[in-house]
Amino acid sequence: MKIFPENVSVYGDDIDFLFWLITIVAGLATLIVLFLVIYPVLTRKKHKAKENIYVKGEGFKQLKWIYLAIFVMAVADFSFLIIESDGWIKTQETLPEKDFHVAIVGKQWLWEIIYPGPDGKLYTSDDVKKFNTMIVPQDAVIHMDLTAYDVLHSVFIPHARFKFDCLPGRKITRWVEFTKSGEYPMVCAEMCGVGHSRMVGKVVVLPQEKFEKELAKIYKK
Amino acid sequence: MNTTSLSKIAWNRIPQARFAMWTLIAGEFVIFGGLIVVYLLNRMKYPGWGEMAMHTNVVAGTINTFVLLTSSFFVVKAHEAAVKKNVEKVKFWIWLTILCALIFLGIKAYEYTHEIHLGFTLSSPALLEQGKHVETLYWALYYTMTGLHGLHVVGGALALFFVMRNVAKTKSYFHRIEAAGLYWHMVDIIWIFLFPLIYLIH
Amino acid sequence: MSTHGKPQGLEHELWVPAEDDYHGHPNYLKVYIYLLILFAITVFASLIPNPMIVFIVVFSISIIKASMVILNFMHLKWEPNIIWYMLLLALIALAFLFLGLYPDTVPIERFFVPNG
Amino acid sequence: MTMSTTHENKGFWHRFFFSLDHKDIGLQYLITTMFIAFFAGIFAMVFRIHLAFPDYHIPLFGIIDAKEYNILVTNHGLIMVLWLSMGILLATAGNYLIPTMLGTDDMAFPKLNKLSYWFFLLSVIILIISFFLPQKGFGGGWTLYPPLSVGDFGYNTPYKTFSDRFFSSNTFVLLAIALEFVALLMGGINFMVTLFNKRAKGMGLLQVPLLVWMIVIASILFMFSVGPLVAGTFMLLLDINAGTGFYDASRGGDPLLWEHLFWFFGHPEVYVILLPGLGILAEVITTNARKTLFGYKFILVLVLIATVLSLMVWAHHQFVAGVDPRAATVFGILTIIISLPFAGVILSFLATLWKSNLRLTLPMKWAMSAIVLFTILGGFTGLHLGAALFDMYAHDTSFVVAHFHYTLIPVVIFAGMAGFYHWFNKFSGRELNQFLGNLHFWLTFIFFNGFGIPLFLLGLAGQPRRYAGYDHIPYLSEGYLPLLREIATISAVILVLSQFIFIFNFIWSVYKGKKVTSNNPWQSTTLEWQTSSPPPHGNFEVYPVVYHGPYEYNRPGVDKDFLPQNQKI
Repeated sequence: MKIFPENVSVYGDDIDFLFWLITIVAGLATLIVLFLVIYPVLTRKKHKAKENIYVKGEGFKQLKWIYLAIFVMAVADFSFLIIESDGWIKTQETLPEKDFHVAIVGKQWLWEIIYPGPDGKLYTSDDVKKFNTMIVPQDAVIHMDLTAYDVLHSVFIPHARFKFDCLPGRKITRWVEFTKSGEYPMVCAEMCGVGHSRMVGKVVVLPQEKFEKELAKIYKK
Repeated sequence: MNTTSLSKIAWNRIPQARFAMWTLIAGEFVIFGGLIVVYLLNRMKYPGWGEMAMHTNVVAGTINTFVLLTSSFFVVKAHEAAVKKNVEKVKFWIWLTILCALIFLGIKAYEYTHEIHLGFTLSSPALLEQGKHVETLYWALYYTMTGLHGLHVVGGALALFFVMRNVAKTKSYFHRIEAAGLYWHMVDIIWIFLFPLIYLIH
Repeated sequence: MSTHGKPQGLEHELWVPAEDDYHGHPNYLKVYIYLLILFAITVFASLIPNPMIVFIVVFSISIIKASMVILNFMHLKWEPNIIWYMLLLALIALAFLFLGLYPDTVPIERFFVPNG
Repeated sequence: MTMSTTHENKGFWHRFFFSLDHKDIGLQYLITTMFIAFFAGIFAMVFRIHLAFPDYHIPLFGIIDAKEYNILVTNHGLIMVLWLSMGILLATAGNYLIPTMLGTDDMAFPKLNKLSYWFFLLSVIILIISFFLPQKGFGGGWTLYPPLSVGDFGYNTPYKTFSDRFFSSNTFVLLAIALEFVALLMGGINFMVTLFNKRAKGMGLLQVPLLVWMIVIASILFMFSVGPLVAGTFMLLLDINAGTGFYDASRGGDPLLWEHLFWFFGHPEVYVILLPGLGILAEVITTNARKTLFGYKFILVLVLIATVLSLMVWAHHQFVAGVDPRAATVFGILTIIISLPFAGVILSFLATLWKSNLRLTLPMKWAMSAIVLFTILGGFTGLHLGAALFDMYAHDTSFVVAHFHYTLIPVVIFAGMAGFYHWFNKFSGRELNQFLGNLHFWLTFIFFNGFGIPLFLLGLAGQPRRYAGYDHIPYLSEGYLPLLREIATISAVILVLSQFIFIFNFIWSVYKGKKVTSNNPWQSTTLEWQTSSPPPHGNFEVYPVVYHGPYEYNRPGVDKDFLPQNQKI
């Protein structure tokens, strides 16, 4: 049975990999913890009262095992951090050369998609606004300007492993690149009122030439 | 009798009332500090606020600062008298302090009426009509900070009054003068920061 | 009869210290005069045209004044470490708050979708 | 030296409303908290049922709509986090146990203590009133993010008149929260002063039971983290009632400011809840393991480090909320670092269990399962979410919900229950029914996991939080996901219902349970066990004098396997 929805974005695999990596390492730690809890329970009868060691756990000599465990954990944690950091930088801190630019504006309770219009520039008079359905080209870097009119929203495209909040009053640009054409849900992940659970749009990923046709159709109207 | 405990005692021999008051003061610092941090950041973000700051009444603010500084001095004199268990002196200095508090509140009230008259209120719709959206936030913060501080002035003055009355009646509990005084100094310190931030930087 | 607050006759047993224990007293008048001088400097400094300089001068003087009040009028000089630690923790918390809020407040310019 | 232990004549009102005795106030907190938490549990049951069986007609509630759903979820979160957790672990445990464990007669400021309870009660009353206002309760999410929480949270339409604004659920919920903060601040000051000024004769600061330290540190941490949020709450109240624009972007405000102020409190809040839980675990584990606590000073140092660190990790709740990604990296690093001290604390507890002839009593079962669940499913999934890249996917999905339920329930319910079953016969003078206790434990343990683990899987499948139903979303209503939701729901319902066993056991044992034969049934060393159960007014006939640290079990050269703190060798 599949855990994640099918991945259709270029950086989706990094995220799935990160999850499995952490899960496996944590799983090993889990076994140790379980052993440390269950073994004393099983052997509790063996230790007569007086056999107990009276250790206060002071000084490096008695604490060395704990220090070791913390050190190992620190190493593991920071390796996770290093592994994830380049993915984080790729997805959040850098913007690759854009092929298509679109604005997603959250609004109670629908997604307003603003296409740049024939002049290819956003926020000009010839912009075209559509609701809830965003068509984008396949294998192309798409820049998304995220903002909102009224309250906080959050664009969540599970299949693309993409999520980011839309805040009123500020424009946040993030990018995504789809590797597979098809229809994918785009839901709201930030509490935005009564219609929150109905705020479901979709992303339609089309091959380049088909996308051109569709876009032309949108602009004609 | 083991020695570790005895050695530990020395450093926490501190009267309960004073200790509690210090803890409270630390908490209050964080509350006002939060407001001041918000103010500073927005001040850096919006240079337009300088123009708004010019509308505040610097003279009144200056007088108020002087009044509060003086009142702090009076309170410590009261504490000095309290250590000597001199009830009359305690009453004298505390009354002076409360007088300062009243003067402070009076001047503040005058300022408020003046500014409200100019159309600067919590939500200042007048500015909104002029299209000065960001500037309304300055006045919102101004009233929030000074208002909250004003409430603390009232609270401090009341505390001083009741403590003094109690001391005068019972001729004991002198340590409470210092505790209430600590709170009053905190009010003063907060104003020491509010005054330049709100009035002086244009 | 209930025995709330400090139990009678048990102060030395329960390590409840005497309430009006004496700590040193500075010369309050001197401190007060220093405060007034600093205050005057503050007011005159605010006449400098450049707001940035004004801010730096005025704010640093405020810190000096506040610390003078705390140390002398509030007798922090004579208080045990625990109170220093508490105030320090408060300052640390505020410093973190400032640093954490800075990148999300100051550099951000406001944006609204035109004809939205 | 002896002291007069004349009991006040305690009628109901005197005992449960006006009493100044810290034990009574502790019980008042316990009862008030259980009362309000009862409703929160019912809420959880209702909205879980609605999620799995949308057209099932729930008794008393009927078929709830989206707005009611939001209200139920919001208030469940608010009550559980702000009222239940802190009410049990800080207020109840602190009030009842700190003076008894320190071997003194009462708090430093009994009247302040009483006042703090009254504020707490007032906050609860105001919260309840908020359900009977036009909005029928606040439903903007327990994090109260503006702008949604400023206007009518359902539709973000501003209120018309002032009375609309003031007598709205938004205002009342915020007032309730503010009052509760005030109450706990008073309590915290009291705990602090009591610890430093009212210890028994001879008790050094490093001979204080760990629970007391933990509660005091938690109170101080609470005080320093909550300050900015108090200011923020004040500003939000003004936004609602006075038309200011602190969180209104069009007025130069910033919604993100509230998120920062909220989580600047909200993350330390997790540790405010966690530390007393760890303290209870320390007491229960050492007592039942018959071993001295491994690394008392070590744990204290780690906790102090974590306390300072916890003030600088809050933004990991906002990785994808619009904070600067570079800042997010820094916060991620700090988040990873802060997980280390707590790993050290848990390991010290496990080292205490090691090679012990532990007694598998009922409190011990709760305590050990608390450690296991908290570490494995709460802590390790924290590593997933601490990695900002994965958090981009998992944030605001059921994965997060499962994660924080696995951090909070082990600490609040499991550790709390460990403490409750541990100290019940001390504060009631009677014994709990063991069979019902075990039944309660096993049902809670099994069905808590039956509720939590499906939520992890649902979250990984990309199920967002706070949705009033998923059946209209194709990718969430296919495959095994509906089944998982049903399992989670049924488990949650049984989990809530099994708490009724506990309530019944509590009430029944208080009146009908058999009287305790010994004052120290667990053969524990700390001072609260060295007096009668329940302790008299003033706690001790003869004030104890302390000679040892708190956990002297199986000390060499002592014939008994435990050495009370107030007993010379």
